[in-house]
Amino acid sequence: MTTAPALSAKAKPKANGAQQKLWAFASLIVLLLFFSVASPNFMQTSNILAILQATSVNGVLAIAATLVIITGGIDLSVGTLMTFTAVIAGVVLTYAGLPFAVGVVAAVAAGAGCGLISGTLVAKMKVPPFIATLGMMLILKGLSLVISGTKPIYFNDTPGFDQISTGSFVGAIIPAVPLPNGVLILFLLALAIGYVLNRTVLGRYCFALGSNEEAVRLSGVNADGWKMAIYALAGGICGIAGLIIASRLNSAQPALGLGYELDAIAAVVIGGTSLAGGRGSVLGTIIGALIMSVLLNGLRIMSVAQEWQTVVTGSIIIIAVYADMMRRRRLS
Amino acid sequence: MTTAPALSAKAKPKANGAQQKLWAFASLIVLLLFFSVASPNFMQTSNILAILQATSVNGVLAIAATLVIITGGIDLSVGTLMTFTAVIAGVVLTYAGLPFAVGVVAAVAAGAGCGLISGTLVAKMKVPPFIATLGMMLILKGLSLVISGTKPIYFNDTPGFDQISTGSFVGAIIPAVPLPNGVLILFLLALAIGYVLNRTVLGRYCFALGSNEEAVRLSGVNADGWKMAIYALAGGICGIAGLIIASRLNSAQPALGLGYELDAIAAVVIGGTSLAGGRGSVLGTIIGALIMSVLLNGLRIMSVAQEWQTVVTGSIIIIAVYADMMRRRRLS
Amino acid sequence: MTELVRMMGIDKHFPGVHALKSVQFDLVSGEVHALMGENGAGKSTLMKVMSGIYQPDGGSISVAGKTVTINGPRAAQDLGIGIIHQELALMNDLTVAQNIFIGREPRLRFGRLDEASLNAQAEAIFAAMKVRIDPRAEVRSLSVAKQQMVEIAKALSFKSSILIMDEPTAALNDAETNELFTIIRQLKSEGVGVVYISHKMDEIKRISDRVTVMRDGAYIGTVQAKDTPINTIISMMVGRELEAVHVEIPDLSNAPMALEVKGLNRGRLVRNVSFTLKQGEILGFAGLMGAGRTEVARAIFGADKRESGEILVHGKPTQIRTPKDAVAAGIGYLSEDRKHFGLALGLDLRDNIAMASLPRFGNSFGVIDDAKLGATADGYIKTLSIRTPSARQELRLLSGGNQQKVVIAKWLLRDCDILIFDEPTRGIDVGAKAEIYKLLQSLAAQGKAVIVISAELPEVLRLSHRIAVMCEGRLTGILPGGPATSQEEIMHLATLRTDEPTGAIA
Amino acid sequence: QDKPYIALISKGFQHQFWQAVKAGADKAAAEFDVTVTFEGPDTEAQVDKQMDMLAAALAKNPAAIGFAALDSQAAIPMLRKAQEAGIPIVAFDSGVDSDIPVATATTDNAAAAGLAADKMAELIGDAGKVALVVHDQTSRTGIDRRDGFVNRIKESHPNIEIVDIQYGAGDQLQSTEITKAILTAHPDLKGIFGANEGSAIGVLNAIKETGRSEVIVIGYDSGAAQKAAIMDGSMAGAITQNPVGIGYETVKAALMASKGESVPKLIDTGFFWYDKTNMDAPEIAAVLYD
Ligand SMILES: Nc1ncnc2c1ncn2[C@@H]1O[C@H](COP(=O)(O)OP(=O)(O)OP(=O)(O)O)[C@@H](O)[C@H]1O
Ligand SMILES: Nc1ncnc2c1ncn2[C@@H]1O[C@H](COP(=O)(O)OP(=O)(O)OP(=O)(O)O)[C@@H](O)[C@H]1O
Ligand SMILES: [Mg+2]
Ligand SMILES: [Mg+2]
Repeated sequence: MTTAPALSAKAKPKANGAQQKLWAFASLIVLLLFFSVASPNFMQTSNILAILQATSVNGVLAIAATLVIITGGIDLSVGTLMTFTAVIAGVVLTYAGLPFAVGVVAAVAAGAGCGLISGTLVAKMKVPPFIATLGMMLILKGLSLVISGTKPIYFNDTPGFDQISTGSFVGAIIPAVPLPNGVLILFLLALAIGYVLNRTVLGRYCFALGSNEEAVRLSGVNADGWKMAIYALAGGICGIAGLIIASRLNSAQPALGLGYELDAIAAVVIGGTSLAGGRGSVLGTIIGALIMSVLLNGLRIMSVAQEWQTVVTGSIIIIAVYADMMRRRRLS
Repeated sequence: MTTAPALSAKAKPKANGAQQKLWAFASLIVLLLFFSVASPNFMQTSNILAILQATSVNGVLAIAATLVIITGGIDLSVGTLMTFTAVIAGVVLTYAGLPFAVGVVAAVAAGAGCGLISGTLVAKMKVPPFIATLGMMLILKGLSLVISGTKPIYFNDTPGFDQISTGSFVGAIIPAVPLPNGVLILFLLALAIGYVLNRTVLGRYCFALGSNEEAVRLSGVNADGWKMAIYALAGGICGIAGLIIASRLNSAQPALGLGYELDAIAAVVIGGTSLAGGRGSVLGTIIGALIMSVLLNGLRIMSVAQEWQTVVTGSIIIIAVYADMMRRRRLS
Repeated sequence: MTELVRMMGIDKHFPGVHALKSVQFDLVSGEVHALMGENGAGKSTLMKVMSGIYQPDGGSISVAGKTVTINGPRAAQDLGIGIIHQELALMNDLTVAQNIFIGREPRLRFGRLDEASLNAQAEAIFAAMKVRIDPRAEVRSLSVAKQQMVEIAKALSFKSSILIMDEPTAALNDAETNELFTIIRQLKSEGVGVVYISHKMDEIKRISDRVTVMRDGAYIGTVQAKDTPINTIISMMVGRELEAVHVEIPDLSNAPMALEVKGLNRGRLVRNVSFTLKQGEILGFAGLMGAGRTEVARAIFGADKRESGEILVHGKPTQIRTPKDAVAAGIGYLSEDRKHFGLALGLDLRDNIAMASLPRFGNSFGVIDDAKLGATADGYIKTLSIRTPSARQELRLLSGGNQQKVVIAKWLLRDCDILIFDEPTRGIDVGAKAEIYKLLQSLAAQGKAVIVISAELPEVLRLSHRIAVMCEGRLTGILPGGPATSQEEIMHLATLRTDEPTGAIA
Repeated sequence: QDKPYIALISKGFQHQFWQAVKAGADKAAAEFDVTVTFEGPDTEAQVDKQMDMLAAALAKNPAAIGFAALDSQAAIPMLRKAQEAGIPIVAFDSGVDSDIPVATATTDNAAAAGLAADKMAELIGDAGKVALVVHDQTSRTGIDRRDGFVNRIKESHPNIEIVDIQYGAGDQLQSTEITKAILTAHPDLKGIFGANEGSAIGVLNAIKETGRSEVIVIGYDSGAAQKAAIMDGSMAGAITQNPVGIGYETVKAALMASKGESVPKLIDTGFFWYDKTNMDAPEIAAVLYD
């Protein structure tokens, strides 16, 4: 309780977070530069748009996974939940012939509902997140097949449905930038969830739960309720991913989705979010998802043999995260 | 240092662990009883042997995953590492025509080597286990294809190779119990690793690392070295799984293995091992793996439609773990 | 009296913090050398340098006259340096004996563990310490005090010639502290040099030979404990004189009732506990380790499920099933284990202070007013003198005492009518302690009802208007506060192992 | 990059069938001096991943694209883009429901599976229980082969009962376990049809492990294991397509189209029944692969 200032320099903790993202960003830039030099076909507008388009689904799923991972959980069901919501949209729009808006709402609501179930299992029934969402992953995979009758549901009777993902709202205003709507949705969602995480009570509890759930509970906070809300939000986001992929394929493909959870989680972790919970950012996740898409696209453009693509992707993922670790260790 | 005797009851931490396994065991018994009643074909010796045989690969992989998970890590590479070691065995035995024993040693050594690489990434280079093993999973998947020339390698020139898994050493002695060697290997391995975990220094550090790695480090233990040893051991075990599957299919199938990691991890968690590290048992893992095999076999025998099989499996996994949680909460 | 260690000009920087500024320290055999200083003065950091956990940015260390580089805990152990860390560093999933001998397990051939000998050796250490802990018990199941005992046992098992004790008594009560001092004297006579860190001033006089004082990362001076008055040491530490705090017992006969607890039961450790608490009152809870005070507090707060019992808040029966209900009813609980139950160490100061009151800083859409939150946090940093570079510093980077202040700030901000403080001054320096006493008193003066659970009897006596004493889960009596009650009376009730509650009900 | 470049986007990559297609494509590439790349997603469910591969291929400005659609409708917007860029598309393996592809090199999977059904009926005496182990529940090839088999049984062989259809993802081990469960559940089973190479090997493996050699096994595609099984009698026979031919014809047609030459709209590469008796016949041996 004395006066002497032990603080020789003013710490800038914000800078730390920003810097972290900057570094993941640096990996991304390095990749972009490398591929630009390696292949003249890489840096074309159409290819950049293709990369962004390829990021949209994984990016949205990764945002959902980010929320859950920050609370210290994990969500293995994002992929099949996406498929399930796409099938729900198909049932509502194509089988029941209801209006467009109903389908969109149904998909997102179905996602949020399933997320709420996972959240209840985790928060109230204390099933470990890995198991709760593994179970949900299987259940939703099965239900998607059951509901759809094990065949794709096409959206041919819903004019404009394919515009959700492939149309270009931006392109209609600025013809030079025909950004697909799917990518626009990804960016807007990232902004929104970034805002929620950093500026709202829900976001703050997200970090707090991941950091020390018991302390949150003993602070008189309805920890279970918030956790369920977060899982439900993540589920709703998977619903958006379901709409994007259904629109892109103009169909709900009931068998799709398995394996997508690993891609999403990988994007989250490459983006600097810790699987232990308590720290992470949406911006990092988006950069992580972009790193993965750029890598795959670049290797394809360079006509690297497919088996080697896998080897290189695996190596780069490790190297990118290792570089990030190194930098952080040097800082502290 | 005080007088008040807070120890009115003698703590029995061992009993707790045993009870836990007992409960997972109860789930298994319930399943067995249910299927016995549901289908007359279920409770036949041949079908029980088939279930055991179906457990052998996943069981061995789950034992490997158990080790890593107890240290607080995770191993996503078990499936493709298994494939990689099978391919190595194929190269050594079929392509190079070397003697049987060399192939066996090569597969296990390749597994241990890859495990050591993962371990080094995790322990020395501080890459999070999820990323390190995700990277290895992709790298090994690619390398398996590269090395094998994207085609299966058959073991037709190695007489007796298929006996590793399908022959019956026990049956040769007691004809009434034609236990396949693959299952025998699983049981022996479970005994051995159970012993290592509970009775040796390596096992002790395994639990200690998962419990509080920093404390282990502060105690002057070479935490990194032990961690690497544990990952290498896990890798070696994957090599055994590689031999079992290669022997069973009489070939190294380079495209196989992806997705096997989730089954293995699920078995571990159903068996009561905590993904947070620090607690777990091989016996639990074996029971977890058996629960999964029994479930799938039973549903198939009942000719449940495949999409519903998935739904039921997902639900049972959640219910089994939930029942376990309930009991533990009631105990404490 | 040979020199064991000499540290010269030790410098250590952390991002944003110059933690050690050319500090010197030395230790000779057979002495207890107390290291004193306020929270965040750099005591723990200096000791972590000595035990190889941190590498100094500058300076030299010599052990037994030879200059050494201590590049890790193993190297320190090899040099005969053992340390009891301030923050418990135990493996919760392992048993007591397994924790003590981690890294030095007795082995049979082929790396097999000799579990029997492991447990026997641990048992022997506890016997020597005169403490009853089952070597086979899982550490997770022990109270903080017992875990501290395990840490001490572990350090003793090394048979080090240099033993560093960083606040070993923070979680111990008087009786346990006495036993520890007996052990320390024994070690002293064997020629071991002990570095002793504590915020309990009376212990310094009792146990130490020399005292080194640090302030703000700098070396202030070394004095002989015998010839130096406590006040001199305190003023060296804080750079000014402290005023004494006296308990003034207000007349509360007309004060409205704040909390009534009737027939509270939970397991073996809360047995038929009933008491009342008025607005403006400070009720102290005394008792030995494991008396069940924490359990009573947790049961009232809804953190543990109670078996029976009624709780009335402001005269109204209140259903409290979860901490949320308790906080909604205006009850706040400051846990004794801040690391596990009080703080989110990965978050910054600001968010920890706001944890219980976040919605208050949000608008109707749940958007947080960060400017307001920041200003509030800065306010508490100032009033509680929390030493931190900023309100955005991650909590795990704060010294232990400063972390404790953040927990207090959290509950002050929540503004509850009834506050339960479980060991509020654990690990807090003298200066800050005085501030916290004043704070508790001013809270009571404002009409808040306060419960203080403390293992330090002087603290209970100094603060409480009434003192409740517990033994083995029962409330054995309630004594008046102030000079009217002696420590002996409290100890009598604390060891009263009959079923009849006795003692004057104040 | 003077050589014309042709990108082949297939339905898969790792399986022997696709490797054989790739081999045919590579053969054509060498013969006609063009550069060929060959890619396909990990599973036949990953429709969107195939779109990303197609997008990357388009960015490389190929002279032509060969495309085996996982979902022909879903791919149409992407194919339209290629058409607008003046890149001719040749469909292979299964068709695309659209007039965009200038040619289609394909096998009629449903008819091929129908032939397998007829052979099965013949081998088990036109009565009894049979089961199917199929690789995929939702992919085109999975559905066509399953339905082709089932429908033919229903139409022409009323005394045959299909007791179970299970799906093993083409994974040999999983297909083995599935088959063992089917064999246990139906002790009087007469025959099993394995609808792709992985499934067929799984079935064979299960028969070997259970010793139920009385069960008639019919496979699909070739590969060393199936060929060996047919030789030693554990498999009665199998349907083979002509994957090498598919790959070869696709590249050839793509090259011709890129030069503006006319190509036949449909190139039927055909399918064949092979068993012990005709395996060594030159026209059969030519379409088998290891
Ligand atoms: N790893 C670290 N990173 C950044 N700052 C640190 C770190 N460790 C300690 N500090 C800072 O260094 C200073 C000295 O801390 P130290 O733990 O040595 O204090 P202390 O004297 O032991 O205090 P207390 O009595 O509260 O335990 C404090 O300002 C603390 O915040
Ligand atoms: N989570 C737990 N699991 C098992 N036993 C526990 C747990 N927490 C506390 N105990 C036991 O309960 C007893 C009482 O602890 P409690 O903290 O309630 O006592 P206290 O009077 O507050 O004493 P202290 O001075 O140690 O805080 C201790 O002996 C401890 O071992
Ligand atoms: Mg300290
Ligand atoms: Mg207590």
